[in-house]
Amino acid sequence: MNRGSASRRSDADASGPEHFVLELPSDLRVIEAAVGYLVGRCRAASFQGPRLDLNFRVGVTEALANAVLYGNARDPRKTVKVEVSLEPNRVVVSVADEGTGFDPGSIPDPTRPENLHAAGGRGLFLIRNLMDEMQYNERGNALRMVLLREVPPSRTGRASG
Amino acid sequence: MNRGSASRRSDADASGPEHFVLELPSDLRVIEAAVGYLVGRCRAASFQGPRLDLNFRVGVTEALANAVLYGNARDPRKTVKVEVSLEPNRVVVSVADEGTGFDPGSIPDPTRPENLHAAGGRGLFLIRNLMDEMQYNERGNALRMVLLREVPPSRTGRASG
Amino acid sequence: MSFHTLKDNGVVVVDVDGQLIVGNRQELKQKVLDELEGGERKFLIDFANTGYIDSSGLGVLVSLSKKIREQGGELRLANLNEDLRTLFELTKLDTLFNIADSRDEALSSF
Amino acid sequence: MSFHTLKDNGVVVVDVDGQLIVGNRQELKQKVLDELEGGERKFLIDFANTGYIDSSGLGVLVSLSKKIREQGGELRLANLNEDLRTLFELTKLDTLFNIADSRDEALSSF
Ligand SMILES: Nc1ncnc2c1ncn2[C@@H]1O[C@H](COP(=O)(O)OP(=O)(O)O)[C@@H](O)[C@H]1O
Ligand SMILES: Nc1ncnc2c1ncn2[C@@H]1O[C@H](COP(=O)(O)OP(=O)(O)O)[C@@H](O)[C@H]1O
Repeated sequence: MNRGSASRRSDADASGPEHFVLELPSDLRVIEAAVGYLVGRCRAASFQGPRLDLNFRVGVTEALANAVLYGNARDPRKTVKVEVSLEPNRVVVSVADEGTGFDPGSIPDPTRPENLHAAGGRGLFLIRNLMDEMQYNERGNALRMVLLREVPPSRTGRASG
Repeated sequence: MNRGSASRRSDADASGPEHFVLELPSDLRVIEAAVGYLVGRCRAASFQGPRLDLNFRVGVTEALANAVLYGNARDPRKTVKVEVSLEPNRVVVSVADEGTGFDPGSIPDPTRPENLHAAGGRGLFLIRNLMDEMQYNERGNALRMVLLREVPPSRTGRASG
Repeated sequence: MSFHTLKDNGVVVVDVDGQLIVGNRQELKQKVLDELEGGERKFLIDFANTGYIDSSGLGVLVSLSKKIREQGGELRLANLNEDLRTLFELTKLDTLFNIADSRDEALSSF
Repeated sequence: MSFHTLKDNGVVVVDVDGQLIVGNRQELKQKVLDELEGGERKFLIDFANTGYIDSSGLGVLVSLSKKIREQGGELRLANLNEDLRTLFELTKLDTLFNIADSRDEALSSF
Protein backbone atom coordinates (compact mmCIF):
# COMPACT_ATOMS: atom_id res chain seq x y z
CA MET A 1 0.00 0.00 0.00
CA ASN A 2 1.60 3.21 -1.10
CA ARG A 3 0.15 5.74 1.33
CA GLY A 4 3.15 8.01 0.99
CA SER A 5 2.47 8.57 -2.64
CA ALA A 6 -1.26 8.92 -2.15
CA SER A 7 -0.98 11.56 0.53
CA ARG A 8 1.65 13.47 -1.39
CA ARG A 9 -0.82 13.62 -4.28
CA SER A 10 -3.53 15.19 -2.14
CA ASP A 11 -1.16 17.85 -0.79
CA ALA A 12 -0.90 19.08 -4.34
CA ASP A 13 -4.44 20.37 -4.04
CA ALA A 14 -3.59 22.70 -1.13
CA SER A 15 -3.33 26.31 -2.24
CA GLY A 16 -0.28 28.52 -1.66
CA PRO A 17 2.55 29.70 -3.90
CA GLU A 18 2.22 27.68 -7.10
CA HIS A 19 5.11 25.29 -7.55
CA PHE A 20 4.95 22.34 -9.87
CA VAL A 21 7.24 19.67 -11.18
CA LEU A 22 7.46 17.26 -14.10
CA GLU A 23 9.95 14.46 -14.49
CA LEU A 24 9.92 13.24 -18.07
CA PRO A 25 11.44 10.45 -20.14
CA SER A 26 14.00 11.60 -22.73
CA ASP A 27 11.62 11.36 -25.63
CA LEU A 28 10.74 14.15 -28.06
CA ARG A 29 7.15 12.95 -28.18
CA VAL A 30 6.46 14.10 -24.62
CA ILE A 31 7.45 17.71 -25.22
CA GLU A 32 4.17 18.96 -26.66
CA ALA A 33 2.16 17.37 -23.84
CA ALA A 34 4.54 18.68 -21.19
CA VAL A 35 4.39 22.23 -22.55
CA GLY A 36 0.60 21.90 -22.75
CA TYR A 37 0.50 20.96 -19.08
CA LEU A 38 2.72 23.88 -18.02
CA VAL A 39 0.76 26.37 -20.13
CA GLY A 40 -2.48 25.04 -18.65
CA ARG A 41 -1.19 25.56 -15.12
CA CYS A 42 -0.05 29.09 -15.95
CA ARG A 43 -3.35 29.93 -17.61
CA ALA A 44 -5.24 28.64 -14.58
CA ALA A 45 -3.25 31.15 -12.55
CA SER A 46 -4.49 33.82 -14.97
CA PHE A 47 -1.22 34.26 -16.79
CA GLN A 48 -2.19 34.65 -20.43
CA GLY A 49 -1.68 36.46 -23.73
CA PRO A 50 1.28 36.40 -26.13
CA ARG A 51 3.86 36.28 -23.34
CA LEU A 52 2.42 32.85 -22.48
CA ASP A 53 1.49 31.68 -25.99
CA LEU A 54 4.70 32.78 -27.66
CA ASN A 55 7.50 33.53 -25.19
CA PHE A 56 6.76 30.84 -22.63
CA ARG A 57 5.70 28.10 -25.04
CA VAL A 58 8.60 28.49 -27.41
CA GLY A 59 11.21 29.12 -24.72
CA VAL A 60 10.21 26.05 -22.71
CA THR A 61 9.93 23.89 -25.84
CA GLU A 62 13.51 24.84 -26.80
CA ALA A 63 14.83 24.07 -23.34
CA LEU A 64 13.11 20.67 -23.26
CA ALA A 65 14.27 19.78 -26.77
CA ASN A 66 17.89 20.60 -25.90
CA ALA A 67 17.68 18.61 -22.66
CA VAL A 68 16.34 15.54 -24.51
CA LEU A 69 18.51 15.79 -27.63
CA TYR A 70 21.85 17.07 -26.32
CA GLY A 71 21.83 16.84 -22.54
CA ASN A 72 20.49 13.31 -22.30
CA ALA A 73 21.34 12.44 -25.91
CA ARG A 74 18.01 10.57 -26.01
CA ASP A 75 19.45 8.02 -23.57
CA PRO A 76 16.39 5.99 -22.55
CA ARG A 77 17.75 5.69 -18.99
CA LYS A 78 17.76 9.43 -18.39
CA THR A 79 15.02 11.87 -17.50
CA VAL A 80 14.44 15.61 -17.75
CA LYS A 81 13.24 17.41 -14.68
CA VAL A 82 11.17 20.58 -14.96
CA GLU A 83 10.40 22.81 -12.00
CA VAL A 84 8.11 25.80 -12.25
CA SER A 85 7.42 28.55 -9.72
CA LEU A 86 4.49 30.70 -10.57
CA GLU A 87 4.99 33.97 -8.71
CA PRO A 88 2.71 37.01 -8.74
CA ASN A 89 4.69 38.91 -11.37
CA ARG A 90 6.78 36.27 -13.05
CA VAL A 91 7.25 32.59 -13.73
CA VAL A 92 10.53 30.79 -13.10
CA VAL A 93 11.18 27.57 -15.04
CA SER A 94 14.14 25.28 -14.46
CA VAL A 95 14.95 22.48 -16.89
CA ALA A 96 17.63 20.03 -15.79
CA ASP A 97 19.03 17.11 -17.75
CA GLU A 98 21.48 14.39 -16.78
CA GLY A 99 24.09 15.32 -19.35
CA THR A 100 27.62 16.59 -18.96
CA GLY A 101 26.69 20.13 -19.92
CA PHE A 102 28.26 22.49 -22.44
CA ASP A 103 29.56 26.02 -22.80
CA PRO A 104 26.63 28.25 -23.78
CA GLY A 105 29.03 31.14 -24.40
CA SER A 106 30.38 29.44 -27.51
CA ILE A 107 27.16 29.41 -29.53
CA PRO A 108 27.27 31.55 -32.73
CA ASP A 109 24.64 34.19 -33.54
CA PRO A 110 22.13 32.60 -35.94
CA THR A 111 21.03 35.96 -37.36
CA ARG A 112 24.44 36.72 -38.92
CA PRO A 113 24.21 36.51 -42.70
CA GLU A 114 26.55 33.51 -42.89
CA ASN A 115 24.35 31.57 -40.46
CA LEU A 116 20.96 32.54 -41.79
CA HIS A 117 20.70 29.55 -44.12
CA ALA A 118 21.63 27.00 -41.45
CA ALA A 119 18.94 24.50 -40.51
CA GLY A 120 19.88 24.60 -36.81
CA GLY A 121 21.32 26.83 -34.14
CA ARG A 122 18.33 29.02 -33.22
CA GLY A 123 17.24 27.38 -29.97
CA LEU A 124 19.37 29.19 -27.40
CA PHE A 125 18.97 32.41 -29.35
CA LEU A 126 15.19 32.14 -29.05
CA ILE A 127 15.38 31.36 -25.34
CA ARG A 128 17.66 34.35 -24.80
CA ASN A 129 15.37 36.66 -26.77
CA LEU A 130 12.00 35.41 -25.58
CA MET A 131 12.78 35.02 -21.87
CA ASP A 132 13.63 37.91 -19.56
CA GLU A 133 16.46 36.01 -17.86
CA MET A 134 18.26 32.78 -18.69
CA GLN A 135 21.17 31.24 -16.89
CA TYR A 136 22.86 27.85 -16.92
CA ASN A 137 24.41 26.27 -13.88
CA GLU A 138 28.17 25.89 -13.95
CA ARG A 139 28.10 22.40 -15.43
CA GLY A 140 25.68 23.46 -18.17
CA ASN A 141 23.02 20.81 -17.61
CA ALA A 142 20.43 22.94 -15.81
CA LEU A 143 18.86 26.03 -17.33
CA ARG A 144 16.90 28.52 -15.26
CA MET A 145 14.59 30.87 -17.18
CA VAL A 146 12.54 33.78 -15.88
CA LEU A 147 9.62 35.30 -17.73
CA LEU A 148 7.83 38.38 -16.44
CA ARG A 149 4.08 38.33 -16.82
CA GLU A 150 4.03 41.82 -18.25
CA VAL A 151 6.36 43.12 -20.92
CA PRO A 152 9.22 45.05 -19.36
CA PRO A 153 9.75 48.39 -21.14
CA SER A 154 12.96 47.64 -23.05
CA ARG A 155 12.92 43.95 -23.95
CA THR A 156 12.44 42.06 -27.16
CA GLY A 157 9.22 40.06 -27.34
CA ARG A 158 5.64 41.01 -27.87
CA ALA A 159 3.67 43.31 -25.65
CA SER A 160 0.54 41.97 -24.01
CA GLY A 161 -2.65 42.55 -25.97
CA MET B 1 21.34 29.55 -10.77
CA ASN B 2 19.64 26.33 -9.96
CA ARG B 3 22.32 24.35 -8.15
CA GLY B 4 19.82 22.34 -6.19
CA SER B 5 18.37 20.87 -9.30
CA ALA B 6 21.73 20.32 -10.92
CA SER B 7 23.20 18.43 -8.02
CA ARG B 8 20.10 16.33 -7.61
CA ARG B 9 20.54 15.30 -11.24
CA SER B 10 24.08 14.08 -10.68
CA ASP B 11 23.08 12.05 -7.60
CA ALA B 12 20.99 9.96 -9.93
CA ASP B 13 24.18 8.54 -11.38
CA ALA B 14 25.30 7.08 -8.07
CA SER B 15 24.78 3.34 -7.90
CA GLY B 16 22.73 1.61 -5.22
CA PRO B 17 19.24 0.16 -5.09
CA GLU B 18 17.55 1.33 -8.28
CA HIS B 19 14.74 3.74 -7.60
CA PHE B 20 13.30 6.03 -10.24
CA VAL B 21 10.47 8.44 -10.66
CA LEU B 22 8.46 10.07 -13.42
CA GLU B 23 5.96 12.87 -13.02
CA LEU B 24 3.87 13.16 -16.16
CA PRO B 25 1.23 15.44 -17.63
CA SER B 26 -2.25 13.89 -17.94
CA ASP B 27 -1.94 13.22 -21.62
CA LEU B 28 -2.35 9.87 -23.36
CA ARG B 29 0.43 10.74 -25.77
CA VAL B 30 3.09 10.45 -23.06
CA ILE B 31 2.23 6.88 -22.10
CA GLU B 32 4.23 5.07 -24.76
CA ALA B 33 7.34 7.14 -24.06
CA ALA B 34 6.97 6.72 -20.30
CA VAL B 35 6.63 2.95 -20.59
CA GLY B 36 9.59 2.93 -22.96
CA TYR B 37 11.68 4.73 -20.35
CA LEU B 38 10.68 2.36 -17.56
CA VAL B 39 11.31 -0.72 -19.71
CA GLY B 40 14.70 0.68 -20.69
CA ARG B 41 15.67 1.14 -17.05
CA CYS B 42 14.55 -2.39 -16.21
CA ARG B 43 16.41 -3.85 -19.16
CA ALA B 44 19.56 -2.00 -18.15
CA ALA B 45 19.27 -3.78 -14.80
CA SER B 46 19.14 -7.05 -16.77
CA PHE B 47 15.45 -7.66 -16.25
CA GLN B 48 14.23 -8.99 -19.58
CA GLY B 49 12.13 -11.55 -21.46
CA PRO B 50 8.35 -11.86 -21.71
CA ARG B 51 7.78 -10.84 -18.09
CA LEU B 52 9.16 -7.43 -19.05
CA ASP B 53 7.86 -7.25 -22.64
CA LEU B 54 4.36 -8.47 -21.88
CA ASN B 55 3.50 -8.40 -18.18
CA PHE B 56 5.33 -5.21 -17.22
CA ARG B 57 4.63 -3.23 -20.39
CA VAL B 58 0.94 -3.99 -20.53
CA GLY B 59 0.36 -3.74 -16.77
CA VAL B 60 2.05 -0.36 -16.51
CA THR B 61 0.35 0.94 -19.66
CA GLU B 62 -3.05 0.06 -18.19
CA ALA B 63 -2.25 1.74 -14.90
CA LEU B 64 -1.08 4.92 -16.64
CA ALA B 65 -4.07 5.00 -18.97
CA ASN B 66 -6.50 4.70 -16.04
CA ALA B 67 -4.67 7.39 -14.08
CA VAL B 68 -4.87 9.81 -17.05
CA LEU B 69 -8.39 8.94 -18.24
CA TYR B 70 -10.29 8.29 -15.01
CA GLY B 71 -8.16 9.43 -12.10
CA ASN B 72 -7.21 12.81 -13.53
CA ALA B 73 -10.03 12.81 -16.11
CA ARG B 74 -7.49 14.37 -18.54
CA ASP B 75 -7.49 17.52 -16.41
CA PRO B 76 -4.58 19.53 -17.83
CA ARG B 77 -3.70 20.80 -14.34
CA LYS B 78 -3.08 17.34 -12.92
CA THR B 79 -0.13 15.00 -13.16
CA VAL B 80 0.51 11.29 -12.78
CA LYS B 81 3.37 10.20 -10.57
CA VAL B 82 5.18 6.93 -11.19
CA GLU B 83 7.65 5.43 -8.74
CA VAL B 84 9.65 2.33 -9.49
CA SER B 85 11.86 0.25 -7.22
CA LEU B 86 13.96 -2.27 -9.01
CA GLU B 87 14.87 -4.93 -6.46
CA PRO B 88 16.99 -8.03 -7.04
CA ASN B 89 14.03 -10.38 -7.51
CA ARG B 90 11.15 -8.09 -8.33
CA VAL B 91 10.07 -4.67 -9.50
CA VAL B 92 7.58 -2.53 -7.58
CA VAL B 93 5.69 0.16 -9.53
CA SER B 94 3.39 2.73 -7.97
CA VAL B 95 1.14 4.89 -10.11
CA ALA B 96 -0.66 7.73 -8.35
CA ASP B 97 -3.14 10.17 -9.82
CA GLU B 98 -4.83 13.23 -8.35
CA GLY B 99 -8.37 11.85 -8.68
CA THR B 100 -10.92 11.00 -6.05
CA GLY B 101 -10.42 7.27 -6.48
CA PHE B 102 -12.95 4.47 -7.02
CA ASP B 103 -13.90 1.08 -5.69
CA PRO B 104 -11.88 -1.53 -7.56
CA GLY B 105 -13.95 -4.30 -5.98
CA SER B 106 -16.95 -3.32 -8.10
CA ILE B 107 -15.44 -4.03 -11.53
CA PRO B 108 -17.15 -6.90 -13.44
CA ASP B 109 -15.23 -9.86 -14.90
CA PRO B 110 -14.63 -9.10 -18.62
CA THR B 111 -14.26 -12.78 -19.52
CA ARG B 112 -17.85 -13.67 -18.64
CA PRO B 113 -19.83 -14.43 -21.80
CA GLU B 114 -22.13 -11.42 -21.37
CA ASN B 115 -19.10 -9.08 -21.16
CA LEU B 116 -16.99 -10.61 -23.89
CA HIS B 117 -18.32 -8.32 -26.61
CA ALA B 118 -17.82 -5.13 -24.61
CA ALA B 119 -15.28 -2.66 -25.99
CA GLY B 120 -13.95 -1.78 -22.53
CA GLY B 121 -13.45 -3.14 -19.07
CA ARG B 122 -10.29 -5.24 -19.48
CA GLY B 123 -7.70 -2.92 -17.94
CA LEU B 124 -7.84 -3.88 -14.27
CA PHE B 125 -8.35 -7.50 -15.24
CA LEU B 126 -5.10 -7.45 -17.21
CA ILE B 127 -3.22 -5.77 -14.38
CA ARG B 128 -4.54 -8.35 -11.94
CA ASN B 129 -3.58 -11.23 -14.20
CA LEU B 130 -0.25 -9.97 -15.47
CA MET B 131 1.16 -8.63 -12.22
CA ASP B 132 1.99 -10.77 -9.19
CA GLU B 133 0.46 -8.33 -6.73
CA MET B 134 -1.74 -5.27 -7.16
CA GLN B 135 -3.28 -3.13 -4.49
CA TYR B 136 -4.95 0.28 -4.39
CA ASN B 137 -4.64 2.66 -1.49
CA GLU B 138 -7.82 3.26 0.48
CA ARG B 139 -8.87 6.25 -1.59
CA GLY B 140 -8.33 4.40 -4.84
CA ASN B 141 -6.04 6.91 -6.54
CA ALA B 142 -2.74 5.10 -6.08
CA LEU B 143 -2.02 1.64 -7.41
CA ARG B 144 0.94 -0.41 -6.27
CA MET B 145 1.96 -3.32 -8.50
CA VAL B 146 4.61 -5.96 -7.92
CA LEU B 147 6.11 -8.09 -10.66
CA LEU B 148 8.56 -10.88 -9.88
CA ARG B 149 11.43 -11.22 -12.31
CA GLU B 150 10.96 -14.96 -12.59
CA VAL B 151 7.64 -16.69 -13.07
CA PRO B 152 6.31 -17.96 -9.76
CA PRO B 153 5.13 -21.61 -10.06
CA SER B 154 1.35 -21.11 -9.93
CA ARG B 155 0.59 -17.78 -11.57
CA THR B 156 -0.96 -16.77 -14.87
CA GLY B 157 1.43 -15.10 -17.27
CA ARG B 158 4.15 -16.39 -19.52
CA ALA B 159 7.20 -18.25 -18.36
CA SER B 160 10.57 -16.80 -19.27
CA GLY B 161 12.08 -18.16 -22.46
CA MET C 1 3.72 3.52 -34.50
CA SER C 2 2.15 3.55 -37.94
CA PHE C 3 -0.51 1.68 -39.90
CA HIS C 4 -0.12 0.55 -43.48
CA THR C 5 -3.03 -0.56 -45.60
CA LEU C 6 -3.05 -2.49 -48.82
CA LYS C 7 -5.65 -4.43 -50.78
CA ASP C 8 -5.02 -8.05 -51.64
CA ASN C 9 -7.68 -9.80 -53.72
CA GLY C 10 -10.55 -7.86 -52.22
CA VAL C 11 -9.23 -8.04 -48.66
CA VAL C 12 -8.13 -4.87 -46.84
CA VAL C 13 -4.90 -5.80 -45.06
CA VAL C 14 -3.76 -3.51 -42.25
CA ASP C 15 -0.24 -3.80 -40.85
CA VAL C 16 0.22 -2.49 -37.34
CA ASP C 17 3.82 -1.32 -36.86
CA GLY C 18 4.63 -0.62 -33.24
CA GLN C 19 2.18 -0.53 -30.37
CA LEU C 20 -1.61 -0.63 -30.56
CA ILE C 21 -2.47 1.21 -27.36
CA VAL C 22 -4.65 3.85 -25.82
CA GLY C 23 -2.66 6.68 -27.40
CA ASN C 24 -3.17 5.63 -31.02
CA ARG C 25 -6.08 3.17 -31.27
CA GLN C 26 -8.34 5.87 -32.77
CA GLU C 27 -6.16 6.00 -35.86
CA LEU C 28 -6.61 2.31 -36.58
CA LYS C 29 -10.31 2.52 -35.86
CA GLN C 30 -10.81 5.45 -38.22
CA LYS C 31 -8.81 3.83 -40.99
CA VAL C 32 -10.85 0.63 -40.91
CA LEU C 33 -14.19 2.42 -40.54
CA ASP C 34 -13.36 4.59 -43.55
CA GLU C 35 -12.75 1.49 -45.65
CA LEU C 36 -15.94 -0.09 -44.33
CA GLU C 37 -17.86 3.01 -45.27
CA GLY C 38 -16.21 2.89 -48.69
CA GLY C 39 -17.78 -0.53 -49.26
CA GLU C 40 -15.01 -2.91 -48.18
CA ARG C 41 -16.17 -6.01 -46.29
CA LYS C 42 -13.14 -8.26 -45.78
CA PHE C 43 -10.50 -7.12 -43.33
CA LEU C 44 -7.28 -8.65 -42.09
CA ILE C 45 -5.15 -7.07 -39.38
CA ASP C 46 -1.58 -8.32 -39.44
CA PHE C 47 0.35 -8.12 -36.17
CA ALA C 48 3.70 -9.37 -37.45
CA ASN C 49 5.32 -6.03 -36.64
CA THR C 50 3.37 -5.19 -33.51
CA GLY C 51 5.12 -4.66 -30.19
CA TYR C 52 2.31 -4.85 -27.71
CA ILE C 53 -1.42 -4.26 -27.35
CA ASP C 54 -3.20 -2.94 -24.29
CA SER C 55 -6.83 -3.25 -23.23
CA SER C 56 -7.80 -0.24 -25.35
CA GLY C 57 -6.25 -1.88 -28.38
CA LEU C 58 -8.15 -5.08 -27.66
CA GLY C 59 -11.30 -3.01 -27.23
CA VAL C 60 -10.88 -1.40 -30.64
CA LEU C 61 -10.53 -4.82 -32.24
CA VAL C 62 -13.72 -6.01 -30.52
CA SER C 63 -15.71 -2.99 -31.61
CA LEU C 64 -14.38 -3.06 -35.18
CA SER C 65 -15.21 -6.74 -35.47
CA LYS C 66 -18.77 -6.00 -34.36
CA LYS C 67 -19.21 -3.07 -36.77
CA ILE C 68 -17.83 -5.09 -39.66
CA ARG C 69 -20.11 -8.04 -38.88
CA GLU C 70 -23.11 -5.71 -38.74
CA GLN C 71 -22.35 -4.81 -42.36
CA GLY C 72 -22.11 -8.46 -43.36
CA GLY C 73 -18.31 -8.39 -43.39
CA GLU C 74 -15.57 -10.19 -41.52
CA LEU C 75 -12.46 -9.24 -39.57
CA ARG C 76 -9.56 -11.67 -39.21
CA LEU C 77 -6.30 -11.40 -37.32
CA ALA C 78 -2.93 -12.88 -38.24
CA ASN C 79 0.62 -13.25 -36.97
CA LEU C 80 0.06 -12.87 -33.25
CA ASN C 81 3.33 -13.59 -31.46
CA GLU C 82 3.38 -15.59 -28.26
CA ASP C 83 2.93 -12.52 -26.02
CA LEU C 84 -0.05 -11.30 -28.01
CA ARG C 85 -1.62 -14.76 -27.98
CA THR C 86 -1.30 -14.80 -24.21
CA LEU C 87 -3.29 -11.55 -24.06
CA PHE C 88 -6.08 -12.95 -26.24
CA GLU C 89 -6.19 -16.14 -24.20
CA LEU C 90 -6.22 -14.37 -20.83
CA THR C 91 -9.13 -12.20 -21.91
CA LYS C 92 -10.84 -15.10 -23.74
CA LEU C 93 -10.91 -12.97 -26.87
CA ASP C 94 -9.31 -15.88 -28.72
CA THR C 95 -12.84 -17.35 -28.74
CA LEU C 96 -14.24 -14.26 -30.45
CA PHE C 97 -11.83 -13.81 -33.34
CA ASN C 98 -10.74 -15.76 -36.35
CA ILE C 99 -6.99 -15.85 -35.71
CA ALA C 100 -4.71 -17.21 -38.43
CA ASP C 101 -1.09 -18.18 -38.03
CA SER C 102 0.01 -16.37 -41.16
CA ARG C 103 -1.24 -13.75 -43.55
CA ASP C 104 -1.43 -16.29 -46.37
CA GLU C 105 -3.50 -18.67 -44.31
CA ALA C 106 -5.94 -15.89 -43.45
CA LEU C 107 -6.15 -14.66 -47.06
CA SER C 108 -6.52 -18.03 -48.74
CA SER C 109 -9.56 -19.01 -46.69
CA PHE C 110 -11.49 -15.72 -46.92
CA MET D 1 -1.05 18.06 -34.99
CA SER D 2 -1.69 17.05 -38.57
CA PHE D 3 -0.76 18.15 -42.07
CA HIS D 4 -3.17 18.39 -44.96
CA THR D 5 -2.06 18.70 -48.53
CA LEU D 6 -4.01 19.79 -51.58
CA LYS D 7 -3.12 20.94 -55.06
CA ASP D 8 -4.34 24.28 -56.30
CA ASN D 9 -3.45 25.23 -59.87
CA GLY D 10 -0.11 23.47 -59.81
CA VAL D 11 0.80 24.62 -56.30
CA VAL D 12 1.14 22.11 -53.48
CA VAL D 13 -0.57 23.73 -50.48
CA VAL D 14 0.24 22.30 -47.06
CA ASP D 15 -1.90 23.23 -44.05
CA VAL D 16 -0.19 22.86 -40.68
CA ASP D 17 -2.80 22.15 -38.00
CA GLY D 18 -1.37 22.45 -34.51
CA GLN D 19 2.29 22.84 -33.61
CA LEU D 20 5.29 22.58 -35.91
CA ILE D 21 7.93 21.52 -33.44
CA VAL D 22 10.79 19.17 -32.77
CA GLY D 23 8.47 16.20 -32.19
CA ASN D 24 6.75 16.29 -35.59
CA ARG D 25 8.83 18.36 -38.03
CA GLN D 26 10.03 15.20 -39.80
CA GLU D 27 6.49 14.50 -40.99
CA LEU D 28 6.20 17.84 -42.73
CA LYS D 29 9.67 17.49 -44.19
CA GLN D 30 8.96 14.05 -45.60
CA LYS D 31 5.63 15.11 -47.06
CA VAL D 32 7.12 18.04 -48.94
CA LEU D 33 10.21 16.11 -50.08
CA ASP D 34 7.97 13.34 -51.45
CA GLU D 35 6.06 15.88 -53.53
CA LEU D 36 9.32 17.45 -54.68
CA GLU D 37 10.59 14.04 -55.73
CA GLY D 38 7.28 13.49 -57.53
CA GLY D 39 8.01 16.51 -59.71
CA GLU D 40 6.17 19.31 -57.91
CA ARG D 41 7.99 22.66 -57.84
CA LYS D 42 5.63 25.22 -56.29
CA PHE D 43 4.92 24.94 -52.59
CA LEU D 44 2.86 27.02 -50.18
CA ILE D 45 2.76 26.33 -46.46
CA ASP D 46 -0.30 27.84 -44.82
CA PHE D 47 -0.02 28.60 -41.10
CA ALA D 48 -3.60 29.79 -40.53
CA ASN D 49 -4.24 26.89 -38.15
CA THR D 50 -0.80 26.68 -36.57
CA GLY D 51 -0.34 27.10 -32.84
CA TYR D 52 3.35 27.66 -32.52
CA ILE D 53 6.67 26.88 -34.18
CA ASP D 54 9.96 26.21 -32.45
CA SER D 55 13.53 26.48 -33.72
CA SER D 56 13.34 22.97 -35.20
CA GLY D 57 10.24 23.93 -37.11
CA LEU D 58 11.98 27.04 -38.41
CA GLY D 59 14.96 24.87 -39.34
CA VAL D 60 12.81 22.53 -41.38
CA LEU D 61 11.38 25.46 -43.30
CA VAL D 62 14.87 26.76 -44.04
CA SER D 63 16.11 23.41 -45.27
CA LEU D 64 12.98 22.71 -47.34
CA SER D 65 13.25 26.11 -48.96
CA LYS D 66 16.85 25.36 -49.91
CA LYS D 67 16.06 21.91 -51.31
CA ILE D 68 13.14 23.27 -53.33
CA ARG D 69 15.25 26.10 -54.71
CA GLU D 70 17.97 23.63 -55.72
CA GLN D 71 15.37 21.94 -57.92
CA GLY D 72 14.36 25.24 -59.46
CA GLY D 73 11.21 25.50 -57.37
CA GLU D 74 9.90 27.93 -54.78
CA LEU D 75 8.50 27.75 -51.26
CA ARG D 76 6.14 30.42 -49.97
CA LEU D 77 4.55 30.93 -46.57
CA ALA D 78 1.17 32.42 -45.76
CA ASN D 79 -1.07 33.40 -42.87
CA LEU D 80 1.52 33.89 -40.15
CA ASN D 81 -0.21 35.27 -37.09
CA GLU D 82 1.42 38.02 -35.04
CA ASP D 83 3.25 35.56 -32.75
CA LEU D 84 4.68 33.63 -35.69
CA ARG D 85 5.73 36.84 -37.41
CA THR D 86 7.59 37.84 -34.26
CA LEU D 87 9.55 34.57 -34.47
CA PHE D 88 10.51 35.16 -38.09
CA GLU D 89 11.53 38.74 -37.33
CA LEU D 90 13.58 37.85 -34.26
CA THR D 91 15.51 35.23 -36.22
CA LYS D 92 15.67 37.45 -39.34
CA LEU D 93 14.13 34.62 -41.32
CA ASP D 94 11.56 37.09 -42.60
CA THR D 95 14.34 38.23 -44.96
CA LEU D 96 14.76 34.70 -46.33
CA PHE D 97 11.17 33.76 -47.13
CA ASN D 98 8.45 35.00 -49.39
CA ILE D 99 5.73 35.57 -46.80
CA ALA D 100 2.22 36.41 -48.02
CA ASP D 101 -0.61 37.74 -45.89
CA SER D 102 -3.15 35.33 -47.30
CA ARG D 103 -3.29 32.10 -49.23
CA ASP D 104 -4.90 33.84 -52.19
CA GLU D 105 -2.21 36.47 -52.32
CA ALA D 106 0.48 33.78 -52.32
CA LEU D 107 -1.30 31.70 -54.97
CA SER D 108 -2.18 34.51 -57.35
CA SER D 109 1.42 35.69 -57.70
CA PHE D 110 3.10 32.29 -58.14
N1 LIG E 1 21.25 20.84 -22.39
C1 LIG E 1 22.31 20.81 -23.22
N2 LIG E 1 23.34 19.94 -23.00
C2 LIG E 1 24.39 19.90 -23.85
N3 LIG E 1 24.52 20.66 -24.94
C3 LIG E 1 23.55 21.55 -25.22
C4 LIG E 1 22.41 21.67 -24.39
N4 LIG E 1 21.61 22.64 -24.91
C5 LIG E 1 22.23 23.08 -26.02
N5 LIG E 1 23.40 22.45 -26.22
C6 LIG E 1 24.39 22.68 -27.31
O1 LIG E 1 24.15 23.96 -27.86
C7 LIG E 1 23.98 23.87 -29.27
C8 LIG E 1 23.04 24.96 -29.76
O2 LIG E 1 21.72 24.67 -29.36
P1 LIG E 1 20.52 25.45 -30.01
O3 LIG E 1 20.83 26.91 -30.01
O4 LIG E 1 19.29 25.03 -29.29
O5 LIG E 1 20.49 25.00 -31.53
P2 LIG E 1 20.28 23.56 -32.18
O6 LIG E 1 19.46 22.76 -31.21
O7 LIG E 1 19.56 23.82 -33.44
O8 LIG E 1 21.65 22.99 -32.38
C9 LIG E 1 23.48 22.46 -29.51
O9 LIG E 1 23.78 22.03 -30.82
C10 LIG E 1 24.24 21.69 -28.46
O10 LIG E 1 25.53 21.38 -28.90
N1 LIG F 1 -7.29 5.57 -11.30
C1 LIG F 1 -8.64 5.47 -11.39
N2 LIG F 1 -9.42 6.44 -10.85
C2 LIG F 1 -10.76 6.36 -10.94
N3 LIG F 1 -11.44 5.35 -11.53
C3 LIG F 1 -10.71 4.36 -12.08
C4 LIG F 1 -9.28 4.36 -12.05
N4 LIG F 1 -8.85 3.25 -12.66
C5 LIG F 1 -9.95 2.58 -13.08
N5 LIG F 1 -11.08 3.24 -12.73
C6 LIG F 1 -12.47 2.82 -12.99
O1 LIG F 1 -12.47 1.43 -13.23
C7 LIG F 1 -13.13 1.14 -14.46
C8 LIG F 1 -12.57 -0.09 -15.11
O2 LIG F 1 -11.28 0.18 -15.59
P1 LIG F 1 -10.58 -0.83 -16.59
O3 LIG F 1 -10.72 -2.21 -16.07
O4 LIG F 1 -9.20 -0.33 -16.82
O5 LIG F 1 -11.45 -0.78 -17.91
P2 LIG F 1 -11.77 0.46 -18.90
O6 LIG F 1 -10.62 1.40 -18.80
O7 LIG F 1 -11.85 -0.17 -20.24
O8 LIG F 1 -13.06 1.03 -18.44
C9 LIG F 1 -13.00 2.39 -15.28
O9 LIG F 1 -14.00 2.50 -16.25
C10 LIG F 1 -13.08 3.47 -14.21
O10 LIG F 1 -14.43 3.75 -13.92
